[in-house]
Amino acid sequence: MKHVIVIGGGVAGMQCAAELAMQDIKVTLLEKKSDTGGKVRGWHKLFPTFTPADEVLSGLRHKMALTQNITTKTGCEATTITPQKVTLSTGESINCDAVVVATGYTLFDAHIKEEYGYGIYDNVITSADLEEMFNKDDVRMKDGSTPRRIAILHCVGSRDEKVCQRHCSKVCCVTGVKQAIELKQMYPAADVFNFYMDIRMFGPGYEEMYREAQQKYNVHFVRGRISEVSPNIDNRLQIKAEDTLTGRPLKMGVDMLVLLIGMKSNDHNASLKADCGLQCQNSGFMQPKDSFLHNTESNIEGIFYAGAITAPKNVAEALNDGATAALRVKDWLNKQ
Amino acid sequence: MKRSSWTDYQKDIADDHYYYARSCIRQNFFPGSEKVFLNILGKDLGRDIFDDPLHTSCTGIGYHSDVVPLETIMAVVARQFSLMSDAGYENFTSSCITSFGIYTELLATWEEFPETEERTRENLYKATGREFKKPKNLAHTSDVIFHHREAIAQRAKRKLVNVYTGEPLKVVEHIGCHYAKIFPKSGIGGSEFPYVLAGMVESWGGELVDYPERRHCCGFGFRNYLVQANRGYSISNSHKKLESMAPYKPDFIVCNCPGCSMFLDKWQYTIAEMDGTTYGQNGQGIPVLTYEEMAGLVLGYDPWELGMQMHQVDVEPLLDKMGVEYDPSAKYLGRNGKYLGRPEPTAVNSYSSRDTRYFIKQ
Amino acid sequence: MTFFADFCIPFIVGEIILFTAIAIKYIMWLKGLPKSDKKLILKGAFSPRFFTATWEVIRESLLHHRIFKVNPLLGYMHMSLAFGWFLLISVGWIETIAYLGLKMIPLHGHVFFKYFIPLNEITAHKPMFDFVMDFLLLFVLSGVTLAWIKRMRSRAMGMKKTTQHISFDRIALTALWFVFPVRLLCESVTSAIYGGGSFLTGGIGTLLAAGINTEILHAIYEPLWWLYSCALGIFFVAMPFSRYMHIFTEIPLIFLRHFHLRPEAKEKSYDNFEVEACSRCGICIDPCQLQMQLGINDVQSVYFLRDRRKNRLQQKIANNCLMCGRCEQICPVGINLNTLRLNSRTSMRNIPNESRYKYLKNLDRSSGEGRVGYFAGCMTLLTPNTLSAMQRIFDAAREDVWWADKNGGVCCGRPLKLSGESDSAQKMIDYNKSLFYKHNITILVTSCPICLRIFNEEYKLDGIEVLHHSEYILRLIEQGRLHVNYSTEHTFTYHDPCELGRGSGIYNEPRAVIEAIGTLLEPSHSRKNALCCGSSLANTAINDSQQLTIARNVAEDLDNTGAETIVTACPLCKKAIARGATHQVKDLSEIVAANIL
Amino acid sequence: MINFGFTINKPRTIDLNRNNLNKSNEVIREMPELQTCIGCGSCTASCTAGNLTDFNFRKVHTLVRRGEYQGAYEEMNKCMLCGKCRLVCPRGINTRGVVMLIKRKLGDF
Repeated sequence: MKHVIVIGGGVAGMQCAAELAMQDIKVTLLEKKSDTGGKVRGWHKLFPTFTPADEVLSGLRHKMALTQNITTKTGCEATTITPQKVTLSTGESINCDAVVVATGYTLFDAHIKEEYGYGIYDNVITSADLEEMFNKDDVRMKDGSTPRRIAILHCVGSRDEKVCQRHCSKVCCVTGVKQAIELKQMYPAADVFNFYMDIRMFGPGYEEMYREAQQKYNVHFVRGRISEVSPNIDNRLQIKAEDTLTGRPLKMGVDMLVLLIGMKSNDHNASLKADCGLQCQNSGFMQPKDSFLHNTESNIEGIFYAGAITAPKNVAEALNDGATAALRVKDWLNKQ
Repeated sequence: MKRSSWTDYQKDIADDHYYYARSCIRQNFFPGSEKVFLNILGKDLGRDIFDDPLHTSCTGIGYHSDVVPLETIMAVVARQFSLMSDAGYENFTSSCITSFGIYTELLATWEEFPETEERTRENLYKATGREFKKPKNLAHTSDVIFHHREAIAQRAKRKLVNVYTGEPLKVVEHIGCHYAKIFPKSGIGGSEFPYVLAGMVESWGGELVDYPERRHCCGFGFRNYLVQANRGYSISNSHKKLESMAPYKPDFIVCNCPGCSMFLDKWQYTIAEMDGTTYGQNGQGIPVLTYEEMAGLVLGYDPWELGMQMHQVDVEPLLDKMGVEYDPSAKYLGRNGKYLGRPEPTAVNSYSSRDTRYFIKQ
Repeated sequence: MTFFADFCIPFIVGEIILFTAIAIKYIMWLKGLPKSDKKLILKGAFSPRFFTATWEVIRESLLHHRIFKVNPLLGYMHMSLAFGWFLLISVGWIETIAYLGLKMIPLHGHVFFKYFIPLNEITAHKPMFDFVMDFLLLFVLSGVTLAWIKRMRSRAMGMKKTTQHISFDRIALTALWFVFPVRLLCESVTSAIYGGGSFLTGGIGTLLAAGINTEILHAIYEPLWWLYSCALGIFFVAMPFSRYMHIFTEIPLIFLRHFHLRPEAKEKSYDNFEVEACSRCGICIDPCQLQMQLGINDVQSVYFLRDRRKNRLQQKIANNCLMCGRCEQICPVGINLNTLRLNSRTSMRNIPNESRYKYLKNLDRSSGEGRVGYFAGCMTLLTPNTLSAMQRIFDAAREDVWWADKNGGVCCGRPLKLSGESDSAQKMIDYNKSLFYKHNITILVTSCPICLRIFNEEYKLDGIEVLHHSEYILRLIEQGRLHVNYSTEHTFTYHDPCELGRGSGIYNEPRAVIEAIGTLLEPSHSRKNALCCGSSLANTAINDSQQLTIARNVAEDLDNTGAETIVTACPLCKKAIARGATHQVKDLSEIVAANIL
Repeated sequence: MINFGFTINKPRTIDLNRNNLNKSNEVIREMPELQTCIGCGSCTASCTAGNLTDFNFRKVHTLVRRGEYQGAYEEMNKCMLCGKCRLVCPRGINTRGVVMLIKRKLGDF
């Protein structure tokens, strides 16, 4: 029986492991955290259908349990990778026939965009914090009161050369729209403003959701990036932006500011490049063999990619990637 | 607000042996401030500071008004550095924010584009026969005070506290665009949450006001002020800042930059005259202090010795609040008791008219 | 004989209120007429038009000929009520005269004749009258029965929707429903007690006398007459304030109309006659596409007129109308529904003395030179195929053309007029008119029916002949200046634009042009019955998806003809239908240009 | 008051805290589809009046939504209501209705 190591227990890794296992391949799934599920574990509902994130994860877990072929090792990181052997941070090394790297991405650290006051002002939160609040069903200001006006800022840590993040993180626009709708459902009387540079509704049902947010939920969309946040005398946050569609500066007080943080490539990717000979893109995401026919393969035969390790992806794309990588692995193993 | 971010922006500030470069605006409009700075460093703190009569303007005003070309200003700055080396100093400290910005900018330019440094050396040599060494440490004089703020606090005669209520005084600080906006790393606390003045205020017992337009320009804007037709832009900016801070009822404004001190002070008079709006307690204006004056008051200097009679907005209400004893009749007496003349009373400058008699010595 | 009993009081009170109210209304309205209208009345009253008007009153107010044409059952209902009642009154009158001779008898004396004069005496005297009166009563009662059915189940009467009424209407309607059955009862009980009566009252009377104790009959006798009087009294009081005002108002309206009085762009006193002549029959509801396709049930002309009469018209009602004219052409009273709606909008929105559109001054973006001017219209600039087709047609006919607005011109003013801003529209009119005269054109061709309509109706272009491009193209073909290729293989269907068909009466010209090129297949709704494309500029209330729903329905009708090309002659219709059609949609000019020999 | 030869410029900033948004909210409540504007500018590009003047429908209604009413009524009065914008709007906004609504809310009828 062939043995494949899948590094990263997010949705892409889980999907890949499950698919491989069903092909009678022995899989070891390595997860750095204490449990599988990756970033999706922190999400509340997934756009554009408002499917609970748990549903996707439990579906994947169920699929993984269909066979006995998967061994999940949590709490361990891979340090060096070759197609034949993966060395763990514990010093242990595991032999294998192929490796799938599905270590995903890192959320952009909003502290770096200091002008938005994350970590400085109480009611500046990130989209990930908001998901957590949704999960606890407790979206409130720090002092416990109900927000009357909420601003959602797009492209925090995306498309911003000032923080060396030139790429578009792809999912923030639609997340902003989704969260705006959820906030309006929770607080219909609140005003929700989305500050955007471009609205990129690339997926099926996304544009419809955007439109619904505008027409049905009366979410305001202002094209312009917030320049700075400062406290107001009434303890609200004053934000400044340009309403570029009218060509006028705009300011207002808000009770809560949600920063849609982007996807940053893992710092670890640099060591994959340095220590394992894998290729990186300028953005820091890993470089697949090519962008079309071999987009789940690395430049090293026997090492494969799945999910957001190669570029920002949404959950559905990461799942597709996991399945595709599994197929590619099987093909490759058959050829050996 | 969790004000921890300033710790991300720290810089080395020399502890002693400073070469001092004066500021054009400060020495003309707030001469007491520069004098008291030298006194505080030299006498109070016992540090070595050299006030070199040979140094010149950095020509920053001309540079920012597109009158002085880059190469010229590089040569002028190189000459200052050369004078510093001649005097045997390595730590350069400048009184002016714009100068500080210029020095930082040029040092960075020389770093990034070494050929410009070479050309500057050549130019300086051809023009003056001088050579120069770059300073080991560059700091603004406020950085120096910031560095010694705890030492000053130990020697403090007064605190930034309202003696009637016991409450800390509410202070608005303004660091000036050229201090940290060009290179956030060059200023303490960076440009978003600057700490250089805030640190002094907190060490000396005051309370900082964080208001929405805190980072906004004072309105000087060089050619926006220098060309009369553009002064509307200039005053509108000051107006915006004052409108934004007014609801917080600050007791005074402390400025880092001599230009800012001047404009935030004098425009208050102009705004009062133009549309009748006055700020501060009883509409008497918000006093604007330089940080040297603030330090001087804390250390117990006489306000008139600090040159505070030169302000547009009367400082007496602030002095009263701080419990500073002063002689009202000595306000407009200059050195050797010579009468300086007094301004016409206005909304923001009315104490002189309430005031009694003056000793007029010809 | 005194001809008075206590129960007459409700009737007398009602009668007085009715006649006073009507008198006050008519006097006020006539007084409010502008001088020119008063002159028309004087002129008309002494002309043969007086007699034609009288004939129409008989035909329409009594016989309801036009309703008959639309819906025979409904026509019969209206006729039986109106004509039947009229005959009851007049025959009753003759009856009294015949019985008592010519003498002054108060009105209630006529109405309650059978209370005052012992019934058996009348029957003995004039059995013929008894029969006729009973017959007429039966005739009216048949109408009442139909009215009940209509109210319960409008579909049974061939109507999908009937009018939703308001309180005064309901009161009057209920009273009216009571009048004739109660009259029947009164007369039957009278007959039961005193004998007499013909087949109906007499027959029921005999049955009652046989089945019910005489004491009981005596006991209910007076209350029944009270009930009859009350029903009439209540109806009379409610009448001037309810839809039944139309009974009287239609008569002066017919006369005034024959004297050439018409509603105009601004509201005037004459409008009252039109507004109150509406019987709220609800015939206008069914053809309305807003009702048919979108289920909007509160904006149709009947409700518009009702709200306007009650002074509670809201913009959202006034603005929610396609002004397609489908209701106007079917209205049995012939009310100028579109004009009234337009002048209502004008009253609501027009702001006179406004210094708007100053930017029009000294503007001239026209190009070319020629005696024939072509005005594309704003919308045509979004259908450039029409523009280039017209260019080819002009070239083929060797016509020198002055292009008024090829590079963007000034709107014709019709959209502003349609939204009630008629003073602003006048600014467009004045501008374009002076432009036309400045360039010395003699013929003005437009491919936009919206523009065409206002050119014809408001521009008053003396010395300039205004033609729709369908008319112009047909003329070129007929004059032999334009030769087109005919082929039976080409099949077309044609959509009548509202503003061109019902609006300007141009039905045949486009059809003639199409038939010169290929075969024309008519859709199920065409000519006067044609549907509106839904994008009408007149409606600013419905949203895009509602427009699309209407357009799809129209397109389906046209697609169903199986024609390979849907032809229309309006840029707006073209855009709208193309959204829903599976076949290609072309402007008339395009198919002509493609088939020039 | 002294004339110094210059004036204190009114800030161009749209201050949503200070602006009275009542009318703006009324407009959006009556015509929620106006919120779906994505600022493509088709309306302004096709505008008959915009071809002759500086009238910019998109900008004016956006400003109205932000509570900046000054001059909006006068601007909207440049519109000839020809309806081209409604034909080109990719979001299907009833633009003519918007013009009339804004004029009604901000004008005096």
